[in-house]
Amino acid sequence: MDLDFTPQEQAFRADARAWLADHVPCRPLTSLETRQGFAEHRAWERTLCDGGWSAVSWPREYGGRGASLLEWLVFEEEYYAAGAPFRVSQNGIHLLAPTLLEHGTEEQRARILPAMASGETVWAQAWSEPEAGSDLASLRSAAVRTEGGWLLSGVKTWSSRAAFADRAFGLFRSHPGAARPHQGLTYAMFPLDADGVTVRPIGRLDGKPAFAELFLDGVFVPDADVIGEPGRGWQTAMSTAGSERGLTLRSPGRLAAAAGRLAALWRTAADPDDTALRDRVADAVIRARAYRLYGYAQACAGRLAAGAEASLTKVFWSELDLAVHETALDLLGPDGELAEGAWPDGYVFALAGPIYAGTNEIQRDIIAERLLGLPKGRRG
Amino acid sequence: MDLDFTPQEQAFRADARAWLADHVPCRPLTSLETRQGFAEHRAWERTLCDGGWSAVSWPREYGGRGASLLEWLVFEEEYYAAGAPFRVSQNGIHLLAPTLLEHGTEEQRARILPAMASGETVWAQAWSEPEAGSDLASLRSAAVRTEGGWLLSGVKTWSSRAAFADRAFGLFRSHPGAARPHQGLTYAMFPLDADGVTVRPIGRLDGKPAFAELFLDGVFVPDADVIGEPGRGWQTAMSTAGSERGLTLRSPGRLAAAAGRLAALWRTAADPDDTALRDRVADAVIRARAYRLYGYAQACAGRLAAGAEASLTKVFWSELDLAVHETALDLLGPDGELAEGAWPDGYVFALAGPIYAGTNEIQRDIIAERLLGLPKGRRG
Amino acid sequence: MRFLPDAEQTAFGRNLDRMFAAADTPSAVRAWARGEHGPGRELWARVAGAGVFGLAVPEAHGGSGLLPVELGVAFVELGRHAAPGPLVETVAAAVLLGRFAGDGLAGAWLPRICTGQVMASLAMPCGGPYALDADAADAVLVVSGDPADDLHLARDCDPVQASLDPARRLARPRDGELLATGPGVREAACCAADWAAFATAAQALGVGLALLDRTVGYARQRTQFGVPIGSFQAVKHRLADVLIGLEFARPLLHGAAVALAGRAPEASAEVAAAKVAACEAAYAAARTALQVHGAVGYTAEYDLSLWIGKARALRGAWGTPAECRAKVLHK
Amino acid sequence: MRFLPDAEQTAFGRNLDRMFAAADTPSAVRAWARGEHGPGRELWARVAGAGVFGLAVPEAHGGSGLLPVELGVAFVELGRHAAPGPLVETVAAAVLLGRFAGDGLAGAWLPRICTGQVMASLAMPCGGPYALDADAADAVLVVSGDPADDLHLARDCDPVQASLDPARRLARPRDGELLATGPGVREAACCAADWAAFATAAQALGVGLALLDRTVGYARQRTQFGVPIGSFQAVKHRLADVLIGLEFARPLLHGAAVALAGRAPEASAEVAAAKVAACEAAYAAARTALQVHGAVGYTAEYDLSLWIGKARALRGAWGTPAECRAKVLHK
Repeated sequence: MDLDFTPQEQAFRADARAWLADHVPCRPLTSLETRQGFAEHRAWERTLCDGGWSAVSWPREYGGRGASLLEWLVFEEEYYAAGAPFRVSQNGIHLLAPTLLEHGTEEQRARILPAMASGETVWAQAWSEPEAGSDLASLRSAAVRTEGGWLLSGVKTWSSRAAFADRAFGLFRSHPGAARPHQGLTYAMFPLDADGVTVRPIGRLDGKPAFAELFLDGVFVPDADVIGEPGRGWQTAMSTAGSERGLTLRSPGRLAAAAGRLAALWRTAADPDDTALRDRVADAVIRARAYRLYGYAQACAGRLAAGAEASLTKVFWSELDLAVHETALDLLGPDGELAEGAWPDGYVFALAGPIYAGTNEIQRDIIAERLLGLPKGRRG
Repeated sequence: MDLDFTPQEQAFRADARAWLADHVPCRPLTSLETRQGFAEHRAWERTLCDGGWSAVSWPREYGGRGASLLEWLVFEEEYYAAGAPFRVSQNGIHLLAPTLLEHGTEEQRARILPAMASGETVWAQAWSEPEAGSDLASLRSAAVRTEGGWLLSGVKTWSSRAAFADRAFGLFRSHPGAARPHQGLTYAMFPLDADGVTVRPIGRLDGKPAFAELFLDGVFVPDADVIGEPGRGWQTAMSTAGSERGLTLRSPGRLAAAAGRLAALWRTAADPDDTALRDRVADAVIRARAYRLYGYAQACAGRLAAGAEASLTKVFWSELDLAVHETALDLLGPDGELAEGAWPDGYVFALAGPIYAGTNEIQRDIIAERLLGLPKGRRG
Repeated sequence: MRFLPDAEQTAFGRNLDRMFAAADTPSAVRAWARGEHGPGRELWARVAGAGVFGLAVPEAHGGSGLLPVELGVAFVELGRHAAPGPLVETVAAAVLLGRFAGDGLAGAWLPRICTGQVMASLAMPCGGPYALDADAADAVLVVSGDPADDLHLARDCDPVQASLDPARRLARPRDGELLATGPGVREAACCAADWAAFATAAQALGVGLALLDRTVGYARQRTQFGVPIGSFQAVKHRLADVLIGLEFARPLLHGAAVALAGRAPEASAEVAAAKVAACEAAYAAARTALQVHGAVGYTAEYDLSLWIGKARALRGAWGTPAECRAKVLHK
Repeated sequence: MRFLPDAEQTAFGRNLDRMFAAADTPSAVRAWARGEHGPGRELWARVAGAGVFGLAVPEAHGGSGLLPVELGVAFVELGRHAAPGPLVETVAAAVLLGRFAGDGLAGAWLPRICTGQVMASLAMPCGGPYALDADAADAVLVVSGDPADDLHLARDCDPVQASLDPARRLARPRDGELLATGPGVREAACCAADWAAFATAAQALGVGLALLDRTVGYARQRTQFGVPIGSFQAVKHRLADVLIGLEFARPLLHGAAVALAGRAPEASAEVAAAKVAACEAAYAAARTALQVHGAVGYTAEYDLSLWIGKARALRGAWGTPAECRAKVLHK
């Protein structure tokens, strides 16, 4: 057993570090949940893409650099350690792209992925509906067959990034007579400025429009913008869901950087004899280290925790992220109440972690039923 | 609003304190979960009774001193602050006696209560069965009608104190055709040395026989030893259950004394700058204080948390008791691993708190459904 | 012993509850968060009219004498309705100034605090460097120096900064006119700090109760997987724990009120115990409320957000949990 | 990078697992707890025969060289089966003595540790004043002095005392023959302490895994209210949390093994991180196991108790959680 990187991996790390040192903006960008910040982050995606670092794990033909899982983990470590901006293209790169790579057509991949990598097209997810949150399979938005495509109608909500994004992807009920709620759904992509789309931005706790409600009224989607087989959208989407919850959405590198910043803050701002704070900081460092090593083990096993195992990861990183930020606010004392700054911004962001991508309650049900083999309860 | 005691209450406290100062054994008794310790504790009950302090809240005619709820709280404070022994008669005094006082006949009260107060008769509870723990209503032990009484058969288990006690009380299925599992039960009392009773002591985690399994084979119980109406034992028992969970089983005074000893241990044995330990000790002190004041409020309202409110109390004291003892073991360092002594003994005892008298999971269901009005789940 | 609110105290709380419910308080809070103080100021006048500020002012200066029990009852309701403004700070300022009764200061300010004409903010070393809602306040008092012996009327303040509770805006005051100095200031400031912590604890309890109420209501009606989410055991148990936390914070609050009323030497410790218990219970209520509501609870437009941010802010205001725990043991 | 046990390591663990399963380990544990060491000693010989102790002994002295990865694999199984005896202490003693290779001590003891002839216990200042199972051990080593420069062979010990894990009996050793002295002892003791903490962490992980396995099995078959209790969400979520804790402790354990193998300067901190994570996860597993089993889990006669007490004891052994956390940050 070892933790050694190959010369190639070391070179990859050195390249990433050098490029980031040259290109990461010295001042933090404006919050990406604002119009101006969104534009700044989009421009940063362009810069990343020009350097070839926007989607390192994709094949080169789509704008990636064919990095291995381990290299991707290394990149994420370097990226967040360098204090680089959060990724406005995250939803596309980590949720939509894996689905396209697995289920999309060659035409779709060639058309969609390079524009996603460059930030030219920023994607929003459109899963939830007012009556379908945790119980996603109960969604009602409809896709009605029309010539050469589908007409989408209904309401989607909690659509992250949709206030300023270009396009969205989601599931729609196309075959309403299906025997089970998970059947008869179609996975479709659509522009947010299309005819029939109304975008109502929604402010998160601090008022920043981090998501939006989407009203769809006969929005035309050509067949070319359906992923996988119509009516089998749930199966198509599940690979995306596993990817969302697993390591990719919040990488070990991202959490390690957060815990590292916390430890640095503790060293400079805290009373070193305050063991209560010390214990919380140490736990954050330990858990971030655990997550990093867990990622290596997954990469060595040739898989990034998918399926039910992704649920373990989701609960772990979302609780760790919140603990890191709660500890930081406590460390900051009276300044911890102020709204502006990376820590409070990250705190508000982290508060949503146990909710999105499937609530942690749902994840624990999945862990208990699928990994531990406990009998299914009433859910579902 | 005030926290003032009347001159009468102050005199009551002074009397109790003076008597305890004169009588509490200077060396701790042997653990009551051993044969020798049981005998020592029984003798202590006799001493308590002779002083008139065994069951202060009972009417004088049965060996009590007609104390008010508030006086009872005061007595418990003084009792545990004086370091007096745990009460081997607890099951009888706090579980059976309230039921007898509410549902028993005058003959039963006169016959049973004074002997209970003096420790002449020590009572064990016999609720649970191998297949009926949390789901108590599913119990199967039978009471079959015979001339002048009932014949009990079946298995009871987790019967606290039964390894060394004299008599037991419990519920038996007397009318097997009842429409619902809570119906058709009879509340009966029986001697543990009766024909047909086999007592198998069971060791708790540290091996001490804190409870027993009771095998009953046609044990005769005369009608005089049935409490309330045959077939309505569940209703009769429920007053006991509320009393068990509420303030009476683990009084505020008892928890206050434990938290006080923890604070004293902390002052003498801990690094005062270790804020992590300090916070845990402070929380124990705060929670014990909250429980004490909560008890005063209940007494002022003229009731000791009964019914669903007792569930709040049960969860609170059981978690507090465990936190106090876990903190103490951590404070003791390497000595915290040793099995002998008041702290480890109390720790093993506290571990059972979230389980007995209805698991804390059941209590939280009750709180959610009856106090918060959330819809009933699948339980029951 | 009568360790329960009496009928009059209960009625006082109920009337405040009704007053806020009728006043469209959430709109006033949202306006306040935008820096529009008109509706909040109207609410303030009604709070004053109900006699709330007078509960921290001696009778000689137009108040009802210091009545912490009633003040606690009032602040639970202020928290329950997420009322905006430097309510705690005005009370603490009143207590501080009341300690100078006899000299001109108290006479100049206290009657106008009682009537609601003067909304005061206050910064003291034990509360951190910021004054709450300094832009809205008519007077910002500052206790400073080392030892903290000087009482200033702030000349002006740095620009207000947004906080995690949008209705709380913080500004660093600059010293201005010296109103008083000496150990008497320090002693009065300590007393005022206890009252500030006490009022904050009461407010937090109210915040927690409101969060629990709303979340229970939501869990009863919100359906997923074909059943109300309140029938899921995970939801039930979290809400049960919230109730336990709040129910056992309440007697500590009452105990602190009794100690303050009796000027008991252990009042500081009793207040600290109530503060940490009420604030931790309210923060747990906020985290649970957010989790049970899911995304809708995370939105600014849904009223729940008015309480969620406040629970976090009150936890640190006028004594962090760590400071309170230290006080409990070192009394 | 190959950050996973290889096939051989996995097979080694599986074989140990089978060996313990076939050996009626619970009976040996219960006998051990009564002070009857025969069956435990037989088990010890088989552990030695499988080469476990040799994993902490240089080849020159009959071992396989220091192989922490394999040692970790073995100790997970030792924990999974609640194997009795001073396993950790014997490994630590071997590491300590191995550092004196060349002088006679290592040659005298290490070969016999490898073969299982010598069961060693060990007390060092960093591990507290007690030697585990001193009554069963063939040799009790003591590091003492200030600074801790002296290595003694204990002359005898105070009577053994029962601990919260009935299979762990503690005694305070008395200094005897001085075997070695000087800074070399201190340095070797530090190294041995890391290995002790590492082996304890691995053992704790195994304890936690066994507790989870048994509790999941129980929750599947135990019926209350007409359904398996494992279908209750409260039970599910607690068990899910236990799995999360154990699954994320495992990579820390592997990371610590790699650091020890490479004699990395940060090995102490890596071991400390693994220790606190594995021990806290195991203790949480024990609390959950007890709660889910209810009364039956609280009885000594039910085998679950063999692991419940051990989880508590290992948490404090060879580095408390607080000490480990301090080490993680001050590395």
